Amino acid sequence: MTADIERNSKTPTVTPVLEMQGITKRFHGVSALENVALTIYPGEVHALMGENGAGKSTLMKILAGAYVADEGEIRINGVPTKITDPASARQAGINLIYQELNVAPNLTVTENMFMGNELSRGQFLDRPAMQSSAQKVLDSLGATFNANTIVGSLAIAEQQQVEIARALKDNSRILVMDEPTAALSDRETEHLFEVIRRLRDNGIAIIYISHRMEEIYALADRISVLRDGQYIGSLTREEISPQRLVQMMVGRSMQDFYEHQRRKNPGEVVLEVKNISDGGKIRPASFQLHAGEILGLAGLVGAGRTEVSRLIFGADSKASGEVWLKGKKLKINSPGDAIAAGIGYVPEDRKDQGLFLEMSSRKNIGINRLKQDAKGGFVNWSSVNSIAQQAVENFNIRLANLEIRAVDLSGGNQQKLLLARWLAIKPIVLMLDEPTRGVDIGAKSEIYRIISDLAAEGVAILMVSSELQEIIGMSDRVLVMREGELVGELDDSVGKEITQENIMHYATGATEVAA
Amino acid sequence: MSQSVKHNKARQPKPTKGRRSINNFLQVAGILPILVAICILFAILSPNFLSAGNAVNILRQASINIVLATGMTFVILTGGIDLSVGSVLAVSAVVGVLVSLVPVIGWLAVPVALLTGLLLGLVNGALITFLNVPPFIVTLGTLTALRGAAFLVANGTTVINRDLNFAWIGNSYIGPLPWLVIIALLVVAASWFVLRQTVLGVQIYAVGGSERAARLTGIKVNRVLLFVYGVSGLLSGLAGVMSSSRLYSATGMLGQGYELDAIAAVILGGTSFTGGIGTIVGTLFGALIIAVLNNGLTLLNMSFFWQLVVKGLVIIVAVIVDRLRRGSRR
Amino acid sequence: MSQSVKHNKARQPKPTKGRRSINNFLQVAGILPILVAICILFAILSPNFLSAGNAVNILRQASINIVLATGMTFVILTGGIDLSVGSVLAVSAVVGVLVSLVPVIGWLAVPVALLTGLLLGLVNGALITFLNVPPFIVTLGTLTALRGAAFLVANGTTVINRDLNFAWIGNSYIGPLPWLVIIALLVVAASWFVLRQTVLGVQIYAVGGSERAARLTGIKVNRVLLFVYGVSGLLSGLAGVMSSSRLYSATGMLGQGYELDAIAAVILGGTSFTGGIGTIVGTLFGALIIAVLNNGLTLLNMSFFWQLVVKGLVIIVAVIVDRLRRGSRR
Amino acid sequence: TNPSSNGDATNVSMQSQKDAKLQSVGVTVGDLSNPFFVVMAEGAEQEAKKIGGDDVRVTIVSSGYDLNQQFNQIENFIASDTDVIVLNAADSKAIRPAVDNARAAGSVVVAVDTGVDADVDATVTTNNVQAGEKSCQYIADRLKGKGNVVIINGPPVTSVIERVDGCLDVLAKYPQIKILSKNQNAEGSRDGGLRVMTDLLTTFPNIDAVFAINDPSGVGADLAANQAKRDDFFIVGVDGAPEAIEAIASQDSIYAATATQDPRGMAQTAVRVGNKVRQGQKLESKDILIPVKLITEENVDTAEGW
Ligand SMILES: Nc1ncnc2c1ncn2[C@@H]1O[C@H](COP(=O)(O)OP(=O)(O)OP(=O)(O)O)[C@@H](O)[C@H]1O
Ligand SMILES: Nc1ncnc2c1ncn2[C@@H]1O[C@H](COP(=O)(O)OP(=O)(O)OP(=O)(O)O)[C@@H](O)[C@H]1O
Ligand SMILES: [Mg+2]
Ligand SMILES: [Mg+2]
Repeated sequence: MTADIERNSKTPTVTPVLEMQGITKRFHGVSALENVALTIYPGEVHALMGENGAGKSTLMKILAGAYVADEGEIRINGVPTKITDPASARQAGINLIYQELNVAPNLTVTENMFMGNELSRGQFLDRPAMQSSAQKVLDSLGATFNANTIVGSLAIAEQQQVEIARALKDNSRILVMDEPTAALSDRETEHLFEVIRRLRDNGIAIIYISHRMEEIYALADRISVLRDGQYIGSLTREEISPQRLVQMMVGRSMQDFYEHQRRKNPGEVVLEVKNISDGGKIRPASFQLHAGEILGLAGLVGAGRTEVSRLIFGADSKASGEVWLKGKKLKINSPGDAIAAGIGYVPEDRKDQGLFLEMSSRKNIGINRLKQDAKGGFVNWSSVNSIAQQAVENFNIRLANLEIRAVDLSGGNQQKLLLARWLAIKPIVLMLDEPTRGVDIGAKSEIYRIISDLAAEGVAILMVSSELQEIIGMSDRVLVMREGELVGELDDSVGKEITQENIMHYATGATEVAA
Repeated sequence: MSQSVKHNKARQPKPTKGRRSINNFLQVAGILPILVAICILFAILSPNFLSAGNAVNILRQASINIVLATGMTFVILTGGIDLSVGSVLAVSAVVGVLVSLVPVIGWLAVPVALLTGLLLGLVNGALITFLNVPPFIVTLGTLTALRGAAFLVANGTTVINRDLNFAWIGNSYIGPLPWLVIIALLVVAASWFVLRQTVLGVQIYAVGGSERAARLTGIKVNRVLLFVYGVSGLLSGLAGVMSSSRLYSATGMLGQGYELDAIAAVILGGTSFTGGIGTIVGTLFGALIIAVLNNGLTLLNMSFFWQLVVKGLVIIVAVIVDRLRRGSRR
Repeated sequence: MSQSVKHNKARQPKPTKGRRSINNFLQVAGILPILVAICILFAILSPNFLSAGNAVNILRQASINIVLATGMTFVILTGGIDLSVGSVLAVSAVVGVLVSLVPVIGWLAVPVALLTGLLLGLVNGALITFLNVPPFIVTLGTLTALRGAAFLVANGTTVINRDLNFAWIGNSYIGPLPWLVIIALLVVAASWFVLRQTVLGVQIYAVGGSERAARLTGIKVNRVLLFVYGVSGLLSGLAGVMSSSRLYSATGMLGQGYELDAIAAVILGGTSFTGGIGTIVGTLFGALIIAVLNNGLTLLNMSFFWQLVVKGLVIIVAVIVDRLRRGSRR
Repeated sequence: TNPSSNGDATNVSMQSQKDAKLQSVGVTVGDLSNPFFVVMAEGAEQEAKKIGGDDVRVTIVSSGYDLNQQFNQIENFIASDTDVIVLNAADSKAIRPAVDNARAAGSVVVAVDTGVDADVDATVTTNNVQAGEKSCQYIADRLKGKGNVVIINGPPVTSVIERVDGCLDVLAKYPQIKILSKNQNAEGSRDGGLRVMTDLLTTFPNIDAVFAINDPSGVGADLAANQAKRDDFFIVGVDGAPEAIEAIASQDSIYAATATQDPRGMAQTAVRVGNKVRQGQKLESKDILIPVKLITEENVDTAEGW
């Protein structure tokens, strides 16, 4: 394997800040990690790569004290260190930004950021000090919300920023980021990268997990790859090439990634949204969606894309506006009505709004089909089984069996579970909110193929995404939102072209500033 | 490399499958081993415990709590709670006996009592779903208010009917089994079926698992909640019928404190307060543990005060043992 | 671009801040308007209601529930529950009076009673944290077991001390205010301080807000839980002292059913069962609403049965009104 | 208010008004969900209206055997200047401080049903000890001093404890009477009696007599015997509740006797006596004992229920 730790850019005599050796972790007898090693030097950004379910998060949770390894040793600055709980990890200067959000929604941003680490004079809280230092960190991340806000009222991406800010405010020696940008759009990502680079230059070791290749190329000094719970090898920046990386991650060279072919002539109008608004932030929005079309909805975090989709779906109540499907006006008062009419919606927050974490994977996949397949109110378990089985194969979902609870799956596999659920009901219109969040490249390609196939079958698709590559690569047409308002439309065949610059122009309001 | 992958794949499913069936068994069996252990202990300590007659006794004494706890299971599975079951039982029982005393329509007693329970349950459900009041507060309120209502309807005394037309429910047998027991087991079976085999059943678990996610998959959460509180009310009404049929009478004080026994049975049975996790069979075992304790400790002729101490401790210990056995996770 | 960012910044904080401060006020004021409304109603309906004497009466009658509900607030803020407060009260009261009867160490009565409460609370907490048993089950178990223990310690009768050395607690005044009221208000003030101004306080909210997040950020969740159950036990012990000092005696029956009033006060006061949301001041108002209802309905000479009905309904209506006023969010 | 004065010529009009008119009566009983106390409350109300006219204020509350609650209620009575307090104590000894307060504040306190260990203005009781004695004497006589007896106990409150004490005192005189069980709490209710008796029937194949601390639990025990098809013993209760009298009268019941109390009469007497004290009249005796009468199969035809 190409695993020789030969550091060319930095002095080879530097002691690693972190060495993990022989790490093994089993869940109920099934091993998630088998004899894994990892070496990290101070002042490097070290990318940890691998497919969904490879064991990245598990390894990092062991490092952060959330799990305790069954076997193996952790050395910090060459000193063997026992990490038994999150507090002791913190003591050792390790901070982890978890893949899943870990915020208390009832508390303020400041309270969340200083949770477990409150500033105090004696036993008494020093609220002002916490407040100002929280605000400082938030500003450095380019966050647009106040440190006093209740976290539950923030958008997912903003909550992610809170999570990041929490880890940043500590002076960590090792900072682990488990897919920190999964919920962020490009602008927030850029802010984050600035911060990461600054930290790195200050000698802090950063372990970075992401499925977005361009981020890896932009940031990583070194890369380690896991596959099926085993350590495969490491590459230096110079050795990184897409082919090699994929080969290491997947265990075989992957054929070309799937590329969506933009459709030239759209079908008939399927969905027509007229002046929809929530009476507050969302200004009346109107647009049309054609059969077989993939309509991208772009914008910065908090632009209101999620809200618009939720309004259409009946998840929030509209103040005004109409939704027409195939020329008929719909009465949508609840998601149930929308589903009955043939509209599907994959929410952005799979953990809180999508999955039933304690339920079996089988039921999670089949739940939308229950009614449809039921015989006189009775569940048709055999149909649920076959749907679930089918989905596992189609989406290449990694699970030991269908009875496993959703909460025990890796993040990417959870996302696939959610997609599979919605595709099982064959909707006329499908709205996808961040459909590939946390999904590995292989699976992403798979999901793109599935989305394209759906469109080819005539399903009209509305895709909200913060990943510009995804919007640009997949959309036949793009709508851009800014501050609750639809501000622009991009279409290659008519009007403006779908390019990064054009999208950002609308999204940031630069056009207005210019005009 | 591809070898190691294969190896992995071949290796993984097996232990999991074994574990799965054990897991499954434990989830269903749950507290059963503890129930058995308690029974064995009593059988050793008291010669009278292990007789067919006493077994029937225990079942009969458990029957009302089984019915209440079954309704409670529905509610707790959605993450709610119903504190009002005892009061609904009292109102239904009083109404039932009163109706049975009216000459012409006396035969309507049972349907009217059941309907009373159902309606009161739906009132709970409506307050919870449409006015968004937490279940604990709503049912604490109806616990109090309906207790008063039961007294008022009974006019503060005991309503008696010596020729109760539905007395057979509380006093007749089918073979060796009292009707009360048959009814309780039928309720359990029907509920098991609803929860396991119907769409509504899965939706109940879904609502308990995540109300937001349930809403977004198009489940009419309000209807599901109305349903579970309706079921709890209906079964409380049934318990009222069972209770009064045994006593040939009803008073406003019937069923006081029954909610705690019902909740204890549900939680002993492994259903989680947060909703989404639990089984009816577990509840059945939970209710039996409580009944066996009450019966066995009385057979041992233990003083009332000591009975309280032992009962309290056994409840805690049972859950501890259950947790340790399953590997702890809250 | 930087301009638009600035624009954003200028825009956002304002509404958020405004929203928060209104929110804050409502959260603190909470149920107060409803309390005031009920008082006005009673003042109109009953001439005796609005006298200084009666006000002191209400406060005194509320004092024990205020103390219990304050402890309960700590527990519910972490997402737990303590059903055993009434039984802990009984045990502590009995122990206190018994100690006061012993010649030489009689002066130790109050400390011993408080210590008893604290210890029993810590036992609850230990079972919940270290053995991972759900709070409802643990405290349901201790509710039952400690009730038996209280009877046993009291030997089944009433323990009386006519020269109770701490009788001043229940019977003396500072100016116009009884000591009972002073103590209750001191407990509220101290608890407010702990929850608002100390590290432990925020950690309690954090544990209730998300136990997982709290654990992962390194909060010693176990210690926090031990603390809240300890506080609840200690305050139950204090309530036992208050109770027995008033009565010059104690029995095993003391405090039966008090847990429901305490929980009702906490929930009326706006504390959420899911944890992480709530205030002590809200609890104070909640306890006062209950006390005012008990007092006012009796002054109105309403029959016991109707009192139950009205009390139950007012509890529900109060919460409904509160929700509607705040804009509903569960 | 100054309740102790007899009135003199100068303020005779005002005083006589007060004397003539009983204005308020407060009644606190153990458990208003028990018909026994409901009847008692009715009796107090009837008598108060009879004495003071229709606008007399009668406040009836239930302590639920909670001492704190009863203290609260008495405080409330004091706060609203109640003339006569009819007190059915939750605890005969521990109630004393509350009684002292009430009297100091000028109310007249009359204890009913349960005697209290305090300086009340008057006490109207059926002797609970005597009720236990009479019932169990009947048992001993009918068993001819030999046999197995079960006592169905109730909540640990004074009146119940006294009944059991009275019973045990009598039975102790008969060495050949064996008490199989005496400390099972049937909560004084029908379903409690049914539950406890069902278990006791399983435990003890040979029972000759049952003493139930009140009629509801006795009737419950009767039902249990019925369901277990056991008729080898008889049941004696306390209260004289209509349901018990009916059961005694019926042929196929094993309910044999009940020691009557007269809740209505007691309460009426209490109010009447209380009013007298208020008016400053002298009582012949502060302790008024309403005798216990045993209703058996022999005299049941002439017995009146309450
Ligand atoms: N608590 C758990 N119980 C059982 N299995 C678990 C648990 N946590 C993780 N696993 C399993 O361990 C394996 C590794 O999961 P992990 O979350 O580390 O993957 P990952 O590399 O982070 O994937 P992703 O990129 O999708 O986040 C998966 O097969 C997962 O199902
Ligand atoms: N429940 C709520 N109460 C108050 N404000 C909210 C609430 N939910 C969201 N917001 C605010 O609405 C804004 C937009 O949120 P939304 O989720 O629609 O963004 P988005 O455009 O979908 O971005 P993304 O999908 O990247 O999260 C955020 O600034 C957030 O603070
Ligand atoms: Mg992961
Ligand atoms: Mg969004």
